[in-house]
Amino acid sequence: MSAHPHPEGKLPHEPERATLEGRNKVLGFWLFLGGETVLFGTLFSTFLALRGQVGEGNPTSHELFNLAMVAVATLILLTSSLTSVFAIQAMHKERVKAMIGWLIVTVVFGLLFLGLEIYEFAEYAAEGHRFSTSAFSSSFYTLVGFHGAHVAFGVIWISILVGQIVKKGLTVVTAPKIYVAGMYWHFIDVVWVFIFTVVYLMGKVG
Amino acid sequence: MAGSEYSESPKPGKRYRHEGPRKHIIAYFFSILLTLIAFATVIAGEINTSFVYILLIVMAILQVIIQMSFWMHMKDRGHLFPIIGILGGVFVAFTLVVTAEYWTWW
Amino acid sequence: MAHEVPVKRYRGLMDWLTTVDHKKIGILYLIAGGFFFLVGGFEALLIRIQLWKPMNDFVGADNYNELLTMHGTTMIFLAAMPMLFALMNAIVPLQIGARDVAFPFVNALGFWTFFFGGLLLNLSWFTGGAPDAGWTSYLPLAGPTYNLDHGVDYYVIGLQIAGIGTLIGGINFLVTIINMRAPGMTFMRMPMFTWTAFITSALILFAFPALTVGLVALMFDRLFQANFFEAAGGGNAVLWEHIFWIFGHPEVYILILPAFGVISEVVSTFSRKRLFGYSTMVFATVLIGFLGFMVWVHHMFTTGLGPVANALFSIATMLIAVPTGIKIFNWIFTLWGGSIRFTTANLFAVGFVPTFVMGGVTGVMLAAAPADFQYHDSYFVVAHFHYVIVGGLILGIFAGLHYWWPKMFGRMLSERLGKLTFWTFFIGFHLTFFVQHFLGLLGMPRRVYTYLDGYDFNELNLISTIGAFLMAFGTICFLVNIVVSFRKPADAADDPWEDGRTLEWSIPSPAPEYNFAQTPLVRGYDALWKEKMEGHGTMSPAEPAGPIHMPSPSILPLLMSVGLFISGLGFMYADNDWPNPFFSQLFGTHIVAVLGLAVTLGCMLIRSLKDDPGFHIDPEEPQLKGVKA
Amino acid sequence: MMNRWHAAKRLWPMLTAMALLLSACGRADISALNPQGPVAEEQFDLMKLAILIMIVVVVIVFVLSFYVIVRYRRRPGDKSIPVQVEGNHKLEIIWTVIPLILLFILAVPTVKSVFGLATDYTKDNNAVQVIVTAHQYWWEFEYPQYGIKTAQQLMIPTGKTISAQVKSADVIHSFWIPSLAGKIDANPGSNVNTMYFSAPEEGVYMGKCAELCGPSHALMDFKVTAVDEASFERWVEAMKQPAVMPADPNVAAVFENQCLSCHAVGDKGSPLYPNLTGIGDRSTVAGILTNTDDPKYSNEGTTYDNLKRWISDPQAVKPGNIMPKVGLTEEEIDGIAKYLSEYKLDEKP
Ligand code: HEA
Ligand code: HEA
Ligand code: HEC
Ligand code: CUA
Ligand SMILES: [Cu+2]
Repeated sequence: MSAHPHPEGKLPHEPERATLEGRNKVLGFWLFLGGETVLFGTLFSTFLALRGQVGEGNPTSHELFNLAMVAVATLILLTSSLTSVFAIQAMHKERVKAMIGWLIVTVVFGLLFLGLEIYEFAEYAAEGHRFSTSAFSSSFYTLVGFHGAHVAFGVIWISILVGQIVKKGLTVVTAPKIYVAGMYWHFIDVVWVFIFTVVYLMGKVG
Repeated sequence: MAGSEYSESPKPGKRYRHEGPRKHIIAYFFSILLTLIAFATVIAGEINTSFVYILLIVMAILQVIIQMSFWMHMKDRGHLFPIIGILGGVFVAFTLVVTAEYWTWW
Repeated sequence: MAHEVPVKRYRGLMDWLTTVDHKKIGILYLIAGGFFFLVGGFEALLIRIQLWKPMNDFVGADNYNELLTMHGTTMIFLAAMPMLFALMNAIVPLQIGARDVAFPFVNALGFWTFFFGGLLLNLSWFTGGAPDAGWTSYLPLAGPTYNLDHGVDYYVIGLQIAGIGTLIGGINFLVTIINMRAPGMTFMRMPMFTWTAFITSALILFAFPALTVGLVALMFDRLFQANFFEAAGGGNAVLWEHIFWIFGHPEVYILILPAFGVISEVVSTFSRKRLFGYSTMVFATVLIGFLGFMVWVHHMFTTGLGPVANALFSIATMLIAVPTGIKIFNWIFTLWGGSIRFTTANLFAVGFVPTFVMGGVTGVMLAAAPADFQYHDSYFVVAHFHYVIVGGLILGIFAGLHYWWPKMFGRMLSERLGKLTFWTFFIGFHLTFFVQHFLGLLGMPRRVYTYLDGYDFNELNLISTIGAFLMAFGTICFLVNIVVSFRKPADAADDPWEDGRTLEWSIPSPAPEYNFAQTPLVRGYDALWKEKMEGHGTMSPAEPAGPIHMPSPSILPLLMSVGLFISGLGFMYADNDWPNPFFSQLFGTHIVAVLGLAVTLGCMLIRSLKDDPGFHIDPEEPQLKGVKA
Repeated sequence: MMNRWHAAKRLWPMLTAMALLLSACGRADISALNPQGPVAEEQFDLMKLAILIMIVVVVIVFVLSFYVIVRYRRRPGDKSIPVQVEGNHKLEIIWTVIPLILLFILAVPTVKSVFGLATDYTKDNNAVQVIVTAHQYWWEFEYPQYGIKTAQQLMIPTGKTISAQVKSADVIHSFWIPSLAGKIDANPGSNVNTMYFSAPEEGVYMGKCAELCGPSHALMDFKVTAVDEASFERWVEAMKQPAVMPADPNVAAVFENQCLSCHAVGDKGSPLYPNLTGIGDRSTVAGILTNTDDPKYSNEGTTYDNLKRWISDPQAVKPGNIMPKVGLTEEEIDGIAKYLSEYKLDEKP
């Protein structure tokens, strides 16, 4: 129940669930993700309602989207989800170095994804698809941008956690944080699956 | 504090086997596969639009189920409240999406 | 971090600003929520003064619209919900035998964000205009084209900040109830109030994010020229209605469910009887929560969604009457055969039952879409929702406050003043709102700042205004009662009503900092009552006595909320024409907005980096016993 | 249980009497309780049924509550512990099933009426088509079948179905004629709504805006004037006539320059703002200044006085409305007010 490390120095098998604080954190985060589901659901609904409202003379989703770039971004994000799983597995085996390594890989993938997204947005904006162009553009940038902001937040968050692990080591206090960050990262990935499906692929179909 | 079964810590006595990476790599493989199918259908083009929509949505849902159950461990014991939490969110999100599609323009 | 890092503990004001103790946070919620209730009530009085006679010009059209918007918004978000959160914070952990909530820090953060969101919203009165598009803030009236000053910006950003607080508060309660129950406290042994707090928190979790997105979209429309709801840019105003009500309807059940919980506790205690049909009550609560998400279109029957939607949602809405009716009859049959004592708390509870039913049945009348074409946006609707809100929720809150006051403050409220409060408020309430049904049916629309003479509206409006003043008198009686109670010694017994059934009555009044010196062992529903009946008189412990771990106080929640507050103002004034280049630099470049956010994120970072070792209290040490509020 | 049912049975005639009392309540031109047309009638029937059911429910709850409160109050010093009843399945089933039945009784006519009232008459040539456009804070009525447009006063022939297509030019408003039909929102953009109604009797019915639309939402009234079909036809013909301009050339010039930039009369002027053709016939100016030769209240006056009051300072009458205070001399105002108050169309035989 208390926040002290295991007396023998060896962690319990699932350190993230070893303390009540840890279990609270994990459960609380799950519920938070439930709320995030509604949040993104609402964003999706605004996008779906407004995606046809392109406005006279502005590029349509069909003309706009660059599927190759989206495919690469998707691949990157899916892979980063896998590497974050590896990080958690390493954590369960108390292989701290490996865990840090996988986390860093995950962060790097996240940064790559963000870079691509920024590049993509810049390109769209140059084609006359700006935030205030039309209802379609506003809802597009808000939905995809919200996701991007989540990725950015995740990148910063995981980086800070890596710093903490380096300083304090893996304990029953830090383990839940890592675990929760991992969940967050998967969730971002899951949201992206719907974004590339609903926004890009369905947008391309018309 | 005992809490409910859904949130208790792992039983100390029980033998615990760390899961290997294999399941996760398989899940990753399926994810990529489903993604590829989705992209390929769209790039191929020239197919009935509503059919493609349905196909795409099914692919996405399948992929999400795979990822959530393997990577986020939702299939594991002790995830009743997480499942309720996510399903509750999905229910409201779905309501919103249906609303946007059918009751926003006329 | 081997052991005991000394933790600084504060006294006086700093203690309140840094507290993470759920009981103190409950009191903070009560003070802030109570304050906003007075503000909202004051606005209501001004509304009623304006309407007391036809063609009155006490406040102008613009001010009236600000008043009605701020009255609705303040009452719902800043008065009713916080007062419920006050009771939930003060009581739920005690009822489940927990020493604390799951996330004490987050709990404090929830309070402070609500508080600063509320302050921001009310700041608008002093900076050139409050929001004036109704609490529903329909577009395009609230949009950038038709609403040029900053009023609605305050609405958007103030509610956004307050909403964050509510959402994390909800998650905190969910986890607390799932994970922190004492041994033996199974779900089906939880007191009804805890159950309703649980379901309400779940509704918050699923409803508030929709509002968050709605507000973000509206903010983008207003501040960054987005086109979500602007017809000219391809946006759609009906989309806002949907988003608002998909949040908004569950919101009204978020409000009423905890009140239902209070009534269940009070009625059962004061009739000395077990709650009739406990398991059906639980089931009904869950069902109301679920159905609550399927009926939002009943606020939009006249929007024009078509007959299929209107028919579906008419029927879905009517169905909610069934689980609610189950609750009503279960309360009546809890009283049936009981030994009923009419304390003030119980008067409010017993007054609640028929009053709420009157509001509920008008709800079902509204649910019949074709008839709603007549009722909608008329005073009939105003009458309906004040019957369920004031006659339901506010009576429920009064019942809860009178009931748990000794547990929260260690003092008894005067029964004589309490009864005076009840009768004046209750009679005033019916005077105010009963006649409004007829105003609506006779053709008076709502949200009108005045009405023409000669339409049969005059007398009824006059009666309504008189009633409102009677309610104000009742409220003042309650305030006097509080003041009087604080001038008497804090001598409330552990179980002051002598018929307490649940765990909170097994510990001192007010509850000590650590709630339970030893975690109790729960052996059945109505845990304390069961022990009493079996002759034990008190709970048996589930663990040996020993030092108790407590979380450390922190100023960070307050600072984080201040950061959001500053950032909100920064965003709002970024596009102002500042006469002074210094100000335009400061605001125009979003520097202030970013600085505010930086404060918040910086505090988050500190929180993440600094482990909170907490401290230990030994209940055996006498000097720490019974921290008096 | 038994005596409760007896009580309910005895109450029944009383309830029916009450429902009857409710009807014929309030002024015939505005009250929803005094319907003057089939649509409002149908809605009122549903309301009556609902009220009846609700009175039954409320009476049951009241009777039970009072009985319990009186019968089971604690006597002083009573220490006895009542039987701790857990519940009673039979009772619980009863109070689940009875409400379900009551709701079913309400739901059937509700659904029927939802679909009935959604009947689309916009393609029906026997119906009078009206395109209603709501503006802050006035109503525009266009008759596509006749190619005419009017404002603030909707002229309809008795007995005919009126098919309205309702939309908004700015914010959301709601179109409501309590004694003829329930309301429908006027949405901006492409979400145009339809509704229908009719008035069998001649008369002037009050219409109201029922959605908060800004400072003067309270004052966004209009009138529906039902006249016999012949009069209606004459009115339509008169509306189509070329404009009648002020006789005094000075006034005519001022009117043309200052007013027709926004307003239209006959074939002259701009279509953007209220059409003033035949304004002398209307029963109000700007929807709320009631024209009468016997003024009682502060919003009443002769047509001429009202017009003068309006033109002199529109903002004082309707705060926030779009019409500016036009810079005119006293004589010009008098002249225009006189001209407009005499601009009438309908010379009844
Ligand atoms: C605490 C808040 C609260 C609660 C609990 C309710 C409860 C209900 N409300 Fe209310 N409602 C509001 C707050 C609330 N409402 C507000 C704030 C608005 C206006 C918002 C705005 O526009 O500003 C509103 C508006 C509103 C409308 C829209 C009106 C309009 O704008 O046109 C409708 C329409 O269906 C409605 C219906 C109902 C129903 C059916 C219930 C039901 O839950 C009631 C169920 C209870 C009972 C029925 C009584 C007990 C039951 C029995 C004794 C059993 C037997 C009964 C029968 C067989 C009938 N409400
Ligand atoms: C929790 C919700 C809640 C509560 C408690 C109340 C309480 C009251 N409400 Fe309100 N009300 C709403 C929620 C609520 N309301 C909402 C959501 C709307 C719709 C807004 C909209 O259309 O957008 C509304 C609208 C509304 C209207 C319609 C306005 C219109 O449509 O034009 C009216 C009119 O009578 C009214 C009256 C009252 C009155 C008399 C009270 C009374 O019960 C108040 C009693 C309390 C007091 C009287 C306080 C006493 C205070 C003092 C004694 C001291 C004052 C001190 C200071 C100096 C600070 N309310
Ligand atoms: C900027 C445009 C504008 C100008 C110029 C203008 N009006 Fe108006 N007028 C309006 C609008 C808008 C309304 C509707 C006001 C409302 O009811 O909200 C109106 C309403 C009226 C009405 C009431 C109409 C009715 O149906 O009851 C009269 C009469 C009127 N104007 C006369 C005049 C006269 C006379 C002048 C010139 C001296 C004038 N207006 C100039 C915009 C204008
Ligand atoms: Cu138009 Cu209210
Ligand atoms: Cu509702």
